Amino acid sequence: MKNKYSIFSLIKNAFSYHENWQRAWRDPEPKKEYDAIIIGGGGHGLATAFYLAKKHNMTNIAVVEKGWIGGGNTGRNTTIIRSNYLWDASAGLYDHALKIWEGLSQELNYNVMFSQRGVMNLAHNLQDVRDLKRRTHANRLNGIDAVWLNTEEVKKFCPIINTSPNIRYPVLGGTLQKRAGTARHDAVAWGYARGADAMGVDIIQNCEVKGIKRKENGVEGIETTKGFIKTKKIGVVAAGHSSVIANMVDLKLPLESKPLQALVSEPVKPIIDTVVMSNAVHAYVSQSDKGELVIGAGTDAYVSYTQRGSHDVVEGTLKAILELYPIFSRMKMLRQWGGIVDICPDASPIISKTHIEGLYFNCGWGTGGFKATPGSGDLFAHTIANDEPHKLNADFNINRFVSGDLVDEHGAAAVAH
Amino acid sequence: MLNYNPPINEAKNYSELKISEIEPITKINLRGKNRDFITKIGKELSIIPPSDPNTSSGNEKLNILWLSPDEWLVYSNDKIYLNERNALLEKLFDEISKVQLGSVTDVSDHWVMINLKGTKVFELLSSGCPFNFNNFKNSKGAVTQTLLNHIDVIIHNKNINDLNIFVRRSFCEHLWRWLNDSARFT
Amino acid sequence: MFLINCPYCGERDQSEFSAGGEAHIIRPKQPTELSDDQWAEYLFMRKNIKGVQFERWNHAHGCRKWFNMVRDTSNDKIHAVYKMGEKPPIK
Amino acid sequence: MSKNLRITNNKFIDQTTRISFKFDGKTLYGFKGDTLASALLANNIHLVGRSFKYHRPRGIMTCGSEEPNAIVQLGNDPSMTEPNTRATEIELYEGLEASSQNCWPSVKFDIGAVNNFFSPLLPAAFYYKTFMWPANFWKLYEYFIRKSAGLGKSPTEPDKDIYDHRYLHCDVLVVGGGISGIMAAKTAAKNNFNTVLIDDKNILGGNTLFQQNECFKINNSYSNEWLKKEISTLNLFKNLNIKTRTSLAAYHSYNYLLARENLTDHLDFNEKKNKIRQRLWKIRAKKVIIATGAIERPLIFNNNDRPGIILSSSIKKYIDYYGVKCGQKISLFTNNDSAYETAISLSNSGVKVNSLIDIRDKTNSLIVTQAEKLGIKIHWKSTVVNTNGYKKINSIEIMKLSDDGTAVVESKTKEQCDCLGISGGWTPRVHLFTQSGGKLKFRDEDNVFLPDKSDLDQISIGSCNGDFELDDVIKNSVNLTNKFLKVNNNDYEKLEIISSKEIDKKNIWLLPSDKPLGKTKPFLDFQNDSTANDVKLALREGFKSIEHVKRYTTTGMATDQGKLSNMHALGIIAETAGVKMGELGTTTFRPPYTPLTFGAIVGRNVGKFFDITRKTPIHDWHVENKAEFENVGQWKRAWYYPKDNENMYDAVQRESKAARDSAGILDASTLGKIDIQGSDASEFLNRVYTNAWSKLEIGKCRYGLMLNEDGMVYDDGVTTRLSENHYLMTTTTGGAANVLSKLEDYLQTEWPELDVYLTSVTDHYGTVSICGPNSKKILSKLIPDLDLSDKKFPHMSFKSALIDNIKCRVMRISFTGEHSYEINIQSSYAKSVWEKCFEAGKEFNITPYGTETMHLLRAEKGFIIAGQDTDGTMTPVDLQMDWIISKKKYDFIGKRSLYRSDTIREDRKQLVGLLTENPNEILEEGAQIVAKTNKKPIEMLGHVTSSYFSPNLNKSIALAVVKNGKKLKGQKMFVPMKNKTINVTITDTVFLDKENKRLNA
Repeated sequence: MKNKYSIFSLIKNAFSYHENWQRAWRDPEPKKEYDAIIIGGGGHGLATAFYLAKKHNMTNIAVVEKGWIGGGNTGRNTTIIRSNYLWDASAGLYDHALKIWEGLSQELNYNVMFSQRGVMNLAHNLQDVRDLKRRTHANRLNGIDAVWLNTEEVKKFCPIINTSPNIRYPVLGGTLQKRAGTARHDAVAWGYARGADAMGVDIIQNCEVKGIKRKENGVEGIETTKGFIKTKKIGVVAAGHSSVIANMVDLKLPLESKPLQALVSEPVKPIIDTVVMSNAVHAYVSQSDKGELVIGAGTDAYVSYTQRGSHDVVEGTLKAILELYPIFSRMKMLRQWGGIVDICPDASPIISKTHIEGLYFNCGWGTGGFKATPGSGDLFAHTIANDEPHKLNADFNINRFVSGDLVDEHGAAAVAH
Repeated sequence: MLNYNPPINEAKNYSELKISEIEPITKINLRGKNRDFITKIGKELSIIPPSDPNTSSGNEKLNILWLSPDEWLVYSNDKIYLNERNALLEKLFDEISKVQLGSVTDVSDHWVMINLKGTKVFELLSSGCPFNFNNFKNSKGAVTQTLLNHIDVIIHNKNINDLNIFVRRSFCEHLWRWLNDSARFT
Repeated sequence: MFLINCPYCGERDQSEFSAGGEAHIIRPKQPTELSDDQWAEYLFMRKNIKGVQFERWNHAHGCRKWFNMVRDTSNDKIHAVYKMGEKPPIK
Repeated sequence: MSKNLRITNNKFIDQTTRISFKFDGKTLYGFKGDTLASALLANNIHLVGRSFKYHRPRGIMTCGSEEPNAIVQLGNDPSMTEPNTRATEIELYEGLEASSQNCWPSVKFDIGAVNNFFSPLLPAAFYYKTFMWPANFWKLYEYFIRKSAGLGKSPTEPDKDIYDHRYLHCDVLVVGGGISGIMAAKTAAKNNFNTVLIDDKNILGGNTLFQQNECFKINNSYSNEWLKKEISTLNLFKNLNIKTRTSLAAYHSYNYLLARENLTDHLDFNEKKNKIRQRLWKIRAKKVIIATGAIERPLIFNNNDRPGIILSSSIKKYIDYYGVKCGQKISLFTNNDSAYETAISLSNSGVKVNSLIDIRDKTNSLIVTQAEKLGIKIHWKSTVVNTNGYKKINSIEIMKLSDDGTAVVESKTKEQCDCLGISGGWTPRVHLFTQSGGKLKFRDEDNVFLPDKSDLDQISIGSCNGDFELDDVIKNSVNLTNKFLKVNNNDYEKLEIISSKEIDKKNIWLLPSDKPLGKTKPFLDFQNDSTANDVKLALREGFKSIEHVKRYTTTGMATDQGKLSNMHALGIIAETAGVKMGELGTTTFRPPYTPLTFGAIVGRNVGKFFDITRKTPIHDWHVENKAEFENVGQWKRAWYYPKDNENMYDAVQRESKAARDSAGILDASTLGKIDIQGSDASEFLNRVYTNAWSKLEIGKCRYGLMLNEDGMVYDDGVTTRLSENHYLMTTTTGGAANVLSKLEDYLQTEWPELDVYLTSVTDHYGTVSICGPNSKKILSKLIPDLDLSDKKFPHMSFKSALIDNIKCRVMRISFTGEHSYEINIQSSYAKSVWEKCFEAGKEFNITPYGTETMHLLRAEKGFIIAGQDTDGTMTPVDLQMDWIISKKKYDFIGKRSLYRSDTIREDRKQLVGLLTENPNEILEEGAQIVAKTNKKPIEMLGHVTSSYFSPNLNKSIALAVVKNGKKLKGQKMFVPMKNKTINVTITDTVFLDKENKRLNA
């Protein structure tokens, strides 16, 4: 049993100079065989393992991670959490996640600092207005708390936005989801890891998957840098590297892995207390509890696994930031970095069985996977445990690319006329 | 009579830098692939379209700029009166397009030509153009298509420190303002 | 920012180019003969290689020509560029 | 200024020019050439800030960009204030105002310091373990946490400064103007390379600039004198471009580098005005030589963070360069020879050096002997176990080290001092090298990471390459540079160099103490307050990877990005975990090297240059006639023309009515126009549009829909056959560039066999569209000799014409359902033609209308707008435009996708018309449509795509997409709004003139 974290445990441990804290998770060598193996120790993978153990009693399982847990996109994103998606399927999926977020710190006994500071999406042209209103109406009918704000209301909610009608693309309004917000990204991975480990899940770091051994129509195990590990069920949650794993079994996925960049400023006293996103003037920004402005930039158009992108993308993003927040011009970029995001043509994820028995993929989250972490883990665990999808992820199957029944969150965005 | 409305109609002088929009001149886009096309153009215009990338050819009347392996921009040094231009266009169209050697398109008003003159022209360009002018600078007649302050441009090195920049008309006012803003700091 | 050697114009800054995804995916000559699966394969499925990839680029702000590039997506090193219709210089 | 802290025989700063400045409201004085830090030290001010977590008093610790503590708020004008600036890098100017950060009410008395008292409760990452109860209280906890976070304050008004960009292409870029950089730059320039040398300081020379020590001589001169001569020769080279005050921020692949040049920050307010503040150089270098030097390491021991504890080499620079004594009684603590240089400098300047504490056994290198000769007391094999003094150090406690260095032995001695210089050896600045993708190797003997392999054409020379001694620096820099540039510069071959050689090396990452670790505070990351204890706690809790430890403890994540702390963190991790440092690897160094102003990254691309503005040739007329504009992509389009304080609704109602009742005029110049020529032009159109083109007669126009390969509607427009093999295609305004590029793509890659040439003529033509029952009369006034009869010039046809001798193309096409013409004329005459139309139409009350009215008019006719009524999920069938899909054509773009199992479903969302039960009720675009309102969850069947009040029908009309809509015609539906539900009926999409009578009216 893990010791419970609380203010009391902090006080107790202070007396022993914090020498007696337990390990957050073990560092086991892989067993010969598991009932299931999750490839990828990011937030989604760890959450999958956590829910497999917690809800489906599958505790003889392992998470194998090439590097260190939470080191991929989990630790590289701008931590925005929202569920104001257009289509029913997406709204269902992301709101399922949001509901779990709301109790996650308690569920994990790990403060993931889920901060419901609201997420505002701005409209800058008439088509933006139509699209965002459409989304808000759909959200309302789906029970999601999104509202439309006019320009004055936008200004009131976030006074530092430049809402002057004289800027190049004036703010014409926006939507606000108050339940949305941010969370501490590392804590999510660590909290799930600690929780899964406590239930017996082996988290094996520095263990790279080199191959998948097939057996008739199914799988027999994985070849890794720590040797062969037997299993009948493999859940792949490898984000940008999903295709690399898929190529091991000659499976082609509708994915392209592209660099997505983000940056933070130096820390300053609180200046923006919400999350503001703008698609047309491409910029989104929030301020971390440490005081840094956290700014998300865009993706490059080419495939790359280098975790680096073009400077032009960063320049373009900051240009947009200064257009909307001219007061930030003297702020300084402290750090910039990139992640590799796997993008589906319809900008929706895949949480799906494959034609290979016992092989499941959870991928294609593109630029927005962090927000779904708990929901994605829960639904993927369900899919693996029952060998069939939960109704909330049934639409996110691979076959939709054959039938044409896409969940097109891309197309739902504005196309200029 | 219809009034002619030039997009800029202005010239600005800075220290060692002059920026001006050049009066209406004829611009023709040519496209074609085979040798007959080249020969025919050579015959009609008395200039052979250059086959080397990033170069131009010309005489006292016309210039032909290489744009791509199958595309050239012809422009006149001086104003050519409409009738004359139409005649030239028609002749080229008949000799090239009609006989399926390629295409001939009037782009006189598609492009606006801005002339930059002075020792500081390349410094000015360097504030918004990723192109490496180190060699271009010294090669008379050199041509490049690139981005200037995020706007597509064709740049023709007409003479030492004497450049013609072609920009699409709808962008030209923006570019003009940017050039003049840049000139303040050059 | 890559420095890309356009096979027509020479070395130029990446900002003059646009990327066009995996190369040598030929549009089926007889789409109607294909099953939904086969058509989806053409339309959406990609190798998305980590390593040496053949891909399409367009010198969008220069000569506007499409060409192919051999690039290692694991380190962004460009190994070769070649014109459309030419055979890749590297296997 | 405390006189006794300044020495006067100093030649680097101008002690004749006194400068006044303010710190925390108090007026102080310094000299021209001072940094804020050196001026503060000269005023005996050490305490300048408070730490992030415990609010411990902190002082100036370094003299450069690695400064973790002396971080101040510069200026207090709400638009010009700058948070988190390093006092060690701010050049003093008249009137400078700076203040301490992260303290309240003042840096001397800071309430937040109570955190230090509670520090036992605040170990690394304590926040993950608490604040979870009660569950909904996190919001409150967070409120207080946020209040205490952050350092300085953001400006609250827009910046008034200007920033700029420059591109620079060179053969050789040398980064760093110290001794090796200078030699390399000279070598490159001498061999005709187009060379650029940049340095972040205001003067070249690096640390050698003020190195005046018997132990370091070149050709019998002090090394600084020799270097000065070298520097004076640099201006002989026209091909050498030297940029000082220029800091290399980022080194990207393909030798693309970003450097920030500071142009005005050192000037006083009057001189700054109207000048570029910072310029970002975007450098593309063929070859890069990195000569960025090394950073001195601190030592990690209990209470090593007090004000007055300064890096030894910085104390040396303050005395030798700025002429400032960091104290009157200085002790030095070291594990290497370089502190001895400081001791000698101090001694030579008459500053008392209490003693030198060296963790090594007695050593007798040249410089040590020199220091001993000066009578400086040395405690060999000893360590400092504690320091005292709250706002400034006042004493240190020293103990002997055990033989293995893991413990302290014998008795403790206390020594009074007002400054402690610390030196833990040197860390090569490999940041740029790793940013560029270079791989590092580890050198065990002195625990440094060095540049190893790189894919780029670059080298590192000097101390950033691990050469720390003068003779090695010179010899190796010269050799490496010659080899790298493939030249043979023998200028430096015969130099006689005297250089003290370090004999003994010893390093202890975490120095032992007489107290248990838990009772001590050995700081690693001074700004973020992370200690060695925190790192060890992280390891105990199972955080193994260096990245985990970094994130868990926040070590290295402060504004100095771990320049001082990273190596020690790695060392302690390696030691504790029992792994070799070389195997542990480092965290990734991310750009920028030092924080980079947003303004500099953006340059002049702000305000009016934020994005391109495209204008039509008729734009000025719209402005003169008070049009409101709509942004459509980068275009400015006239949106509506309010008359006498009309609002948009009224203006649009008036415009719409006028267009149908008599005549309207629209600027349609923004539509994309592509000239298509070639013998396969018709075949080409067959392949790109859904309908058939081969049989289109010359002189006729046809509407076409273009799909994506996924079968979804992509663009639409009218194409005209000008002659046998010559077409003019129009596209939507926003789609123009993408359509052309997509078509070129197909031509070049899929269909190279087609003889077709495309040329954009969008900007060549201005397009004036006149519509309404009187449009014909107006056109006939304009072009009297053109036969406008329906027979000669029917709907969907085109004519070449002359207006006042200027050639134009007139298309009789209609997007409003009215009798309508589009005149295409070369742009320079478009405004004139517009004015002529206006003139000719006056008698018919011709009314200019904008995009909003255009949208209304076409909606009355049920015409779609790609992008508004389609969203990338609509097929032509969904749009009820089955008629436009040629059944005969074998293939066209997107055809196959129309026959997939989902796209052939009959109950897809389909475009329909909607009428509200109350004809005055206007639906909101984007509103959802449902069939039942009682069942939860409510199933949404579709949404309203276009909605207007039609003045011509005198009722509200809307277009919508509805699931299975085709079959639901006549059915009642509901549009649930926030406060009400609107009853609607599904109708046909055409609301007005279903028989198209008006086209020929």
